Amino acid sequence: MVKYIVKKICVAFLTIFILVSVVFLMIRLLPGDPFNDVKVPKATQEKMRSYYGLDKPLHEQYLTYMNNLLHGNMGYSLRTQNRTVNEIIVKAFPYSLDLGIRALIFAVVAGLGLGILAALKHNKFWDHFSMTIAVIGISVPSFIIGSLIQYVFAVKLKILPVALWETEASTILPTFALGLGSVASVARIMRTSMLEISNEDYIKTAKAKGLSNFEITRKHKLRNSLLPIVTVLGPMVAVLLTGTFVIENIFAIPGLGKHYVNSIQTLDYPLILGMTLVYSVFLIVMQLFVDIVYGLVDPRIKLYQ
Amino acid sequence: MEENKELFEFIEHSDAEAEELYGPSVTYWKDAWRRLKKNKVAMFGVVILILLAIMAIFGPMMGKYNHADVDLINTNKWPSGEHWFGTDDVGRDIWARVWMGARVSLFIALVAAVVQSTIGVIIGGISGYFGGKLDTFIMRATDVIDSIPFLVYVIVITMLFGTGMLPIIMAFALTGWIKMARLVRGQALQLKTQDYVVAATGLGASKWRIIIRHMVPNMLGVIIVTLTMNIPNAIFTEAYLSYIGIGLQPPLTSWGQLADAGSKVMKAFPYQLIIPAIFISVTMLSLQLLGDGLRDALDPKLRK
Amino acid sequence: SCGATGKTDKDETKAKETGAGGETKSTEAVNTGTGVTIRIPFAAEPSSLDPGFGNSSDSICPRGIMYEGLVRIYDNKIEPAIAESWDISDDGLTYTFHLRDTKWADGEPVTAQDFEYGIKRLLDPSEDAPNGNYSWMGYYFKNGEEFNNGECSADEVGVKALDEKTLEITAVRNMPYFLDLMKMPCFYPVRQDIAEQYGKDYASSPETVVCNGPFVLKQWDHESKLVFEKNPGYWNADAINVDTIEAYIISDENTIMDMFDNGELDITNTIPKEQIQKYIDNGEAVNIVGATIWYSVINVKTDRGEASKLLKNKSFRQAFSYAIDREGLVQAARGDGSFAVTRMMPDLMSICDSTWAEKFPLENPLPTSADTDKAAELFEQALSETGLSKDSLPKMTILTFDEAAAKTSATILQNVLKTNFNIDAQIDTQTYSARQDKENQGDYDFCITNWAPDYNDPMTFMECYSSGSSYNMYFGGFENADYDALIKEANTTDDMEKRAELLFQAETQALDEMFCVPLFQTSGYWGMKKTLTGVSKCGFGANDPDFARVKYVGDAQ
Amino acid sequence: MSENMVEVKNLKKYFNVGKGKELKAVDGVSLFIRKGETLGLVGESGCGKSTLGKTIMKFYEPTEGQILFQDKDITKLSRKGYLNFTKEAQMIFQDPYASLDSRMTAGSIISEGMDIHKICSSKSERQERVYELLNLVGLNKEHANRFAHEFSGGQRQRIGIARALALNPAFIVCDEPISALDVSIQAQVINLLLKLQGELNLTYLFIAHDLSVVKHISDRVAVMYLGAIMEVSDSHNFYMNPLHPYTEALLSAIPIPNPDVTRAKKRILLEGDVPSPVNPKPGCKFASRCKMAKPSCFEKAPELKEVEPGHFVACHLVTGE
Amino acid sequence: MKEEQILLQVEDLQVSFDTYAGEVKAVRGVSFEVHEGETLAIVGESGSGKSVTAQAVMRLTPDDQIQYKSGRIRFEDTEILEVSQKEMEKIRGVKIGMILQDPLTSLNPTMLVGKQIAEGLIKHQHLDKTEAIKRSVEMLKMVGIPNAEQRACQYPHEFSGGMRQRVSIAIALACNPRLLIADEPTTALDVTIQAQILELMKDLQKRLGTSIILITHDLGIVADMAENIVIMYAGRLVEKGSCKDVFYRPGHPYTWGLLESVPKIDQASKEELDSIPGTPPDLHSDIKGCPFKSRCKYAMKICYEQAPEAFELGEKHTASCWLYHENAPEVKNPITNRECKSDE
Ligand SMILES: Nc1ncnc2c1ncn2[C@@H]1O[C@H](COP(=O)(O)OP(=O)(O)OP(=O)(O)O)[C@@H](O)[C@H]1O
Ligand SMILES: Nc1ncnc2c1ncn2[C@@H]1O[C@H](COP(=O)(O)OP(=O)(O)OP(=O)(O)O)[C@@H](O)[C@H]1O
Ligand SMILES: [Mg+2]
Ligand SMILES: [Mg+2]
Repeated sequence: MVKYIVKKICVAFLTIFILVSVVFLMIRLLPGDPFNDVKVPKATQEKMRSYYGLDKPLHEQYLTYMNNLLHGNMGYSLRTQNRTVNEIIVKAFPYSLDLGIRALIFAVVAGLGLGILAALKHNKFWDHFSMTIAVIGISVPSFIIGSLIQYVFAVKLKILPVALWETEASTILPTFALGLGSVASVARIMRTSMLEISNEDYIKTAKAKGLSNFEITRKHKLRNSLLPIVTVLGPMVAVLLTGTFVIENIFAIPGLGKHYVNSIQTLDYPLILGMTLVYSVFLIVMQLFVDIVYGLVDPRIKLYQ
Repeated sequence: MEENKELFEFIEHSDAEAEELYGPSVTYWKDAWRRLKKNKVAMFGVVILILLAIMAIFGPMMGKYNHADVDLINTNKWPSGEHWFGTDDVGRDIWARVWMGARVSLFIALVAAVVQSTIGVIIGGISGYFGGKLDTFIMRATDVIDSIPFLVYVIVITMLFGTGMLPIIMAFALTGWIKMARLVRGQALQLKTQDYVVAATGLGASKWRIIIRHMVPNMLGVIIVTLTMNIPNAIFTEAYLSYIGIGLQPPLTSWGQLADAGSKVMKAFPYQLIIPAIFISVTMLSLQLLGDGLRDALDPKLRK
Repeated sequence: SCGATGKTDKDETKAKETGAGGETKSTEAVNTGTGVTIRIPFAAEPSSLDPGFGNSSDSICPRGIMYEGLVRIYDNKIEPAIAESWDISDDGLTYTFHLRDTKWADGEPVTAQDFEYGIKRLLDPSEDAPNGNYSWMGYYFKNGEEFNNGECSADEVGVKALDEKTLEITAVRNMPYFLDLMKMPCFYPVRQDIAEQYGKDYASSPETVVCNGPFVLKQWDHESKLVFEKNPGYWNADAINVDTIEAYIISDENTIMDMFDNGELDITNTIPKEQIQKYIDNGEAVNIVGATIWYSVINVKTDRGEASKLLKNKSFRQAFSYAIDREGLVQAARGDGSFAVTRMMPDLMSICDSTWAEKFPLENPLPTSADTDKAAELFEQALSETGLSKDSLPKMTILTFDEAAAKTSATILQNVLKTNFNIDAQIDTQTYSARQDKENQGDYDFCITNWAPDYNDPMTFMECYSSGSSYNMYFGGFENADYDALIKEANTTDDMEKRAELLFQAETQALDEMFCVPLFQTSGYWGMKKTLTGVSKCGFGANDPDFARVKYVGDAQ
Repeated sequence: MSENMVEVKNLKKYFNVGKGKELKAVDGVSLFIRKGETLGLVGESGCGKSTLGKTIMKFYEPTEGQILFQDKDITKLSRKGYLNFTKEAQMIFQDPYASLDSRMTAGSIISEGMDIHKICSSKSERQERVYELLNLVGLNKEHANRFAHEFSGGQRQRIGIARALALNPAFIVCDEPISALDVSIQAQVINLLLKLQGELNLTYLFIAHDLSVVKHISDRVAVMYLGAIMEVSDSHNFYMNPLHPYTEALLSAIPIPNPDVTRAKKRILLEGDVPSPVNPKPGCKFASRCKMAKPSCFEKAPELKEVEPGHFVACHLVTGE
Repeated sequence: MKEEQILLQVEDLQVSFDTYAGEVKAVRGVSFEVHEGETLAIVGESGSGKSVTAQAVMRLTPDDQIQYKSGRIRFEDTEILEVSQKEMEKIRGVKIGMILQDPLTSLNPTMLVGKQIAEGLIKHQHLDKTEAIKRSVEMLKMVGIPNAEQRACQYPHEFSGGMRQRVSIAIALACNPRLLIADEPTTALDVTIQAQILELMKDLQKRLGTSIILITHDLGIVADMAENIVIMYAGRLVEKGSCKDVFYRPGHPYTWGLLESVPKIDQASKEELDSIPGTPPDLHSDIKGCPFKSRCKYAMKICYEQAPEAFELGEKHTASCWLYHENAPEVKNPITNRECKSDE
């Protein structure tokens, strides 16, 4: 097991290395130039480029970047005064993480809840109710949901703050808006896999033991229907925890999300790389985690043999 | 009891009689189709989708206006007899635009479905079934592809191939399959230990054959349900691309874009949001219903 | 009057809600006398608060709050600020500023040396300097460009502190708009001792900066919030009765409006067009007439095959211009009080103590609504001149960028081309930097672009069109020796009247050539609670609010 | 060429069960199966019968040992070699429910092997062959279009048999093909297997629990216990002259479908602990449950020795040690 | 024969499933009773409704999938088909234990084996966790699983088929139920273990007076264990009688076929076995007449027209076959070579 994880981590590092290299080259393909500004004289532009080392040959820049990266230094953002990418990420990440964890908990709790409810009350009111919510969650994008609940709960009802990430109350709307889509997918997947599980023989065995419906669900159905959930949850965690542009924008949350978009639009190369790195590390760690969890959830799956 | 004596005479059976048939014989697909037809809810979804598709073709011709006609006098008009769905901020007829948008959005949905169900399933299947080093390689490559910001792809592709539909489709083709591949891989890991898969190996079936003939049909339920869930994503991603200026160019439009534009003026002209939102939701609902129905229909066991 | 009471209500509820996070707010409220806090939005995180770093639009407003330069523009008029008065030499090249007695927030007096140091630091070519991308602003000063390029020493730059309170600045040439330039954030004073202590980190946090403006930076929560507190040592502190300005970084327009409606913000930096009327009725809308002009540029330089035949034809360009319903366009694209223009620059541009429109009224200006007959006539002419036939017209592209007004304008122009000339045009939306790239390479037929004046003088517009200008390609690549000569002469003459005349000639030529079709001039609205007064609006350069005289007047109604 | 279809030499298959432990499912099995004969394989459940069968079929990579199939070592095979092997050797699976793909019709299940090996040149030829096979296993044409779940257990088993036969194999591993079936269908399946053997000269490795069936169908019977072969003899000797104590116990436990006989019958009930296949102790594997075990039985594992022609036993008591 | 109290009584049970393809009438009127301490064997063709009947006794199939068309099931004083699920929970596991048919799927693949056994103990005997696990290890030992302590901490997929079956048995026996329903409990087991299990069941019966419903294909086991036997075919009960009646004086042609199909120890190797040709009818359709008619050597015209009623062959021995009608021709019983007519 330990060996397996160590091996996986090595592979993960290799993956990240390749990723960074690919992205490093790819972003240079983006049209435009970070310092190409109509108003700024060419000489000044050159000065800026040379200051950030962008005038050097690409391979040299690459080696410098990699070397810095090895020392945990992702360089300076091109768009701000003397702020390192590390600083920017360290500053913004906690917000995204906080929001992400809340949304994740919401997604998992509500999603599993609705999914289980729907499966248990198959073809009854609660099933239709849950699945209606799921369809809404899936088919209404977060920018609409976000604006809508903001308008209803903050402007009309005035029971929650409009935006900003300050009080507990202010976290409710963004958490809901961000989590709703995930609630929907979790609920649907959970329902499907739960229904499939319900026809398995071992559920009958459990029933024959005299366990109540609730006990059967908790002890037998839940774990067995988790596998597909785990699969989607991995990337979902990465996406939720590393910030979302739309929601953070609507609710003025100073998280990572906007940097994904802004860094690309302003061609802030080091920041693009930094953001990519954050996301990929999360994603890869989550994948590794998923693989391990697979094994925990379903002992038949042995990835480390 | 005075019964007719001759009732109690032995009779010879013919061989045919000995073999009573369970029912008419059909192929898998025919059978699935038959079951789908029986499923009223799913057929409702199908009908709606077909209606939408038909309207996407003919809808723009039905109103008086062209989707591109700018009318700077009649801007932001509420729905009326003149403009059935009202007009937008440059006076374009929303009815015409909704159906033009339907073309784009439904096409995007189709592309997303095709991409996911081909590339995603193949890659996921290979990864899960072959396992080992190949699995590691594929999954990590997937991570790399997934980690590169979507915007970067789109912008690079736009640069190389210009704006419009093509780069959007290419961007989807590049990244749209990832979720599905992960899911299929998970399924494949489970399925490959099944006896019938082992049996097929024993017949000398190649790994490809096993993936395509045995694993995929058995995963189809999950695949379809996931598919229907991922399609909305594609539709909104397209809108998002247009929102940041790449992607489709006006006067072409899509439901996602209409909804996005509508959400900006939600307070003043709610119909501009509600109309496209309804179409999106109805489509999604139909897709979900159809997906569920297909899932059931494709599982011959339910026929028991 | 002091408006403490008006706010407390809201503040208390706010403090309750904030719980743990709100402690800063409540302590501040206790510490400061009146406890008036106003809350404003910033659309983006300031990229820097160091005057030397840059000038990007997102940092103009906060720097205006923290610092004060020699002059200040209040309601479009230049007013003395740290400079109490100034003398201008007869040749218009040397300016002597007399500074008033005022202090930095740490009690040190603001001196002429601070200004000198600030400007030289801006121009400093060495690695340790802030290296902002606006050092070129210093090229207006004598030897500024040379110093910045390392061709001369700092001492030779035309900026000198004659004594503690006297600053002498030498311009490179006679510029009537020179004083206007002096309000630029990059010319704010910088404290040498502090700047040298923190180097590149100068002004990166409240600890590493000293302010001399109406407010002092107290807290800078990156990407989230900035807090400014009143600077009691500010020379005009009496004009201000607000203790704290809290600025939140919020970019979503709807969110800003919702917060404003809920009383969570006192001011907004915009009002969505479809809601403007509501706020005007409320009395909460403040109109700001901007000076930015939007154009549809026509590529007259690059060879683009068939299309270029038309594009390079003057009659066609004029026909295009006549065909545009500017009124309708601006209403649809902006609808925020922006208005159609038919000249190359805003009417209000000052020239020789007058405005451009007053001084040079046009005899028969272009109509602001479409004149399709005229357009058709000119188009016929263009066709016969170019020998193109009506049925085989080339396809064209309209380059635009990802902003609502730009996209809408492109859509409308596309429609104009189609309905008037039956030309099929494709819209090509690009991100800002990608569009710049395409413009540079001349990869467009039409291009939606805009130009915000850097200073209140026609030159900021007219110079750009000359063939030597680095912006030439952004304005269609127009090349004309006569035009170039006019601009050159205007830039060298000492006779201001003559200069004005020359510029007018240039404008007339540009309008005739119509390579750059003016569409509209921007205007906009802020939302501002009626409890605030004294917030200045400024149309030139940036139209950010200026809080140097902000007053809280309580709930007037 | 020898007369042996299959010869297994010292075959071992260990499963890794985590924490560095190994489960010795098959632990040094040596046996041979002659061409055209049926070797019955019986033994306690979990003793490794299926594993042995699957390892011979190459579904598992053997941990150690050699498998000779028609005198060729098949432990290392290329893809092509494996393809050829599958043509010759097939398996009928223990579980008729899990071993048929529920998304395929019986026809396509049966014809899959033919498609893979491209045996049939045309569609109609394939069709013919499918009908022929269905007929052979006692099903009819109409069944070709039905799905696995539409068949009864016995019919499913027959589809499994048809699938195995489709490639005209010379050798079939039958892993408990009858235990899920009721007696009348059992009889049908057994008759079928016997008939096919008569017609096509097939070789079977027949795994089962039902000793009367095993006796009925087999030429020779091998008894397995905890991954090792205890006794191999011809089926007559197996019943009449069992030598190994475990075989005796097995035979005594056969239930006879006659209430008076079976109730009167004296059974040898095995007591004692069954040792674990995970890290088993040295010595005879059966020793812990053997009433006659001597101290030496716990020390050294007995080897399989021929005590009379064709009769092999692994027991110290019999071979005398 | 012991004369005891009736523990379970099934009367005219009819069970259907609603499926896409229509109604499946799996059980079509079955009646039998189980006395205290007795073993009743249910034998029959696969698909004849044995498992469905057994599961109906515990109401195991989710209520929305199954329809109990008619009939009643009475266990002790409880009308099984009428009580709520809550009350059923008090019966399942404690009073009635069940061994499900398929050992490969009837265990939860993601739960430790020990825990699966312990569950019922915790619920019904209110043992704490460690005690319950200890008990479950004992149960594992009892069903003959070596290394029980370790095995208890393994997952089902690490067990062989037979071992899994034994785990199922352990689960069913954990709470010493009054009635044990064993649905093919030993199909995957070798004879020695099978003997051990059967011995275990007998012992249980002796000690606690447990009644057993034993469903099996193995007539040897039936002969060994059963006091009474019920033979089912296509959802119907075709013959019912005591063990000896059925083995020595079988009445129904299907029973004859079954008994003849068994390979006899003394039968020559590789000789063709007797078997019943053909396949059973589809349970979707209504069956006109006797369900066995198409495979029956002795089918008569009436068999195609009217379903036979149960004819009394002896005390508590009935067979549903027209052969016992007074008008029917006489046939030789192939098992006993006696003439077939009701015994009176
Ligand atoms: N994939 C596997 N991983 C780990 N252990 C296994 C695996 N397959 C089988 N085993 C173990 O190997 C041993 C032999 O199993 P096998 O299935 O060969 O038994 P069997 O003789 O066929 O039993 P049965 O008659 O019950 O089918 C058992 O202890 C089982 O637990
Ligand atoms: N949940 C269900 N839905 C539909 N049909 C069912 C269901 N369960 C059982 N059946 C059908 O009911 C009939 C009787 O099944 P049952 O399982 O009782 O047979 P059995 O006598 O136990 O056979 P075997 O000996 O093979 O176990 C079969 O035709 C079966 O297909
Ligand atoms: Mg086995
Ligand atoms: Mg059954």
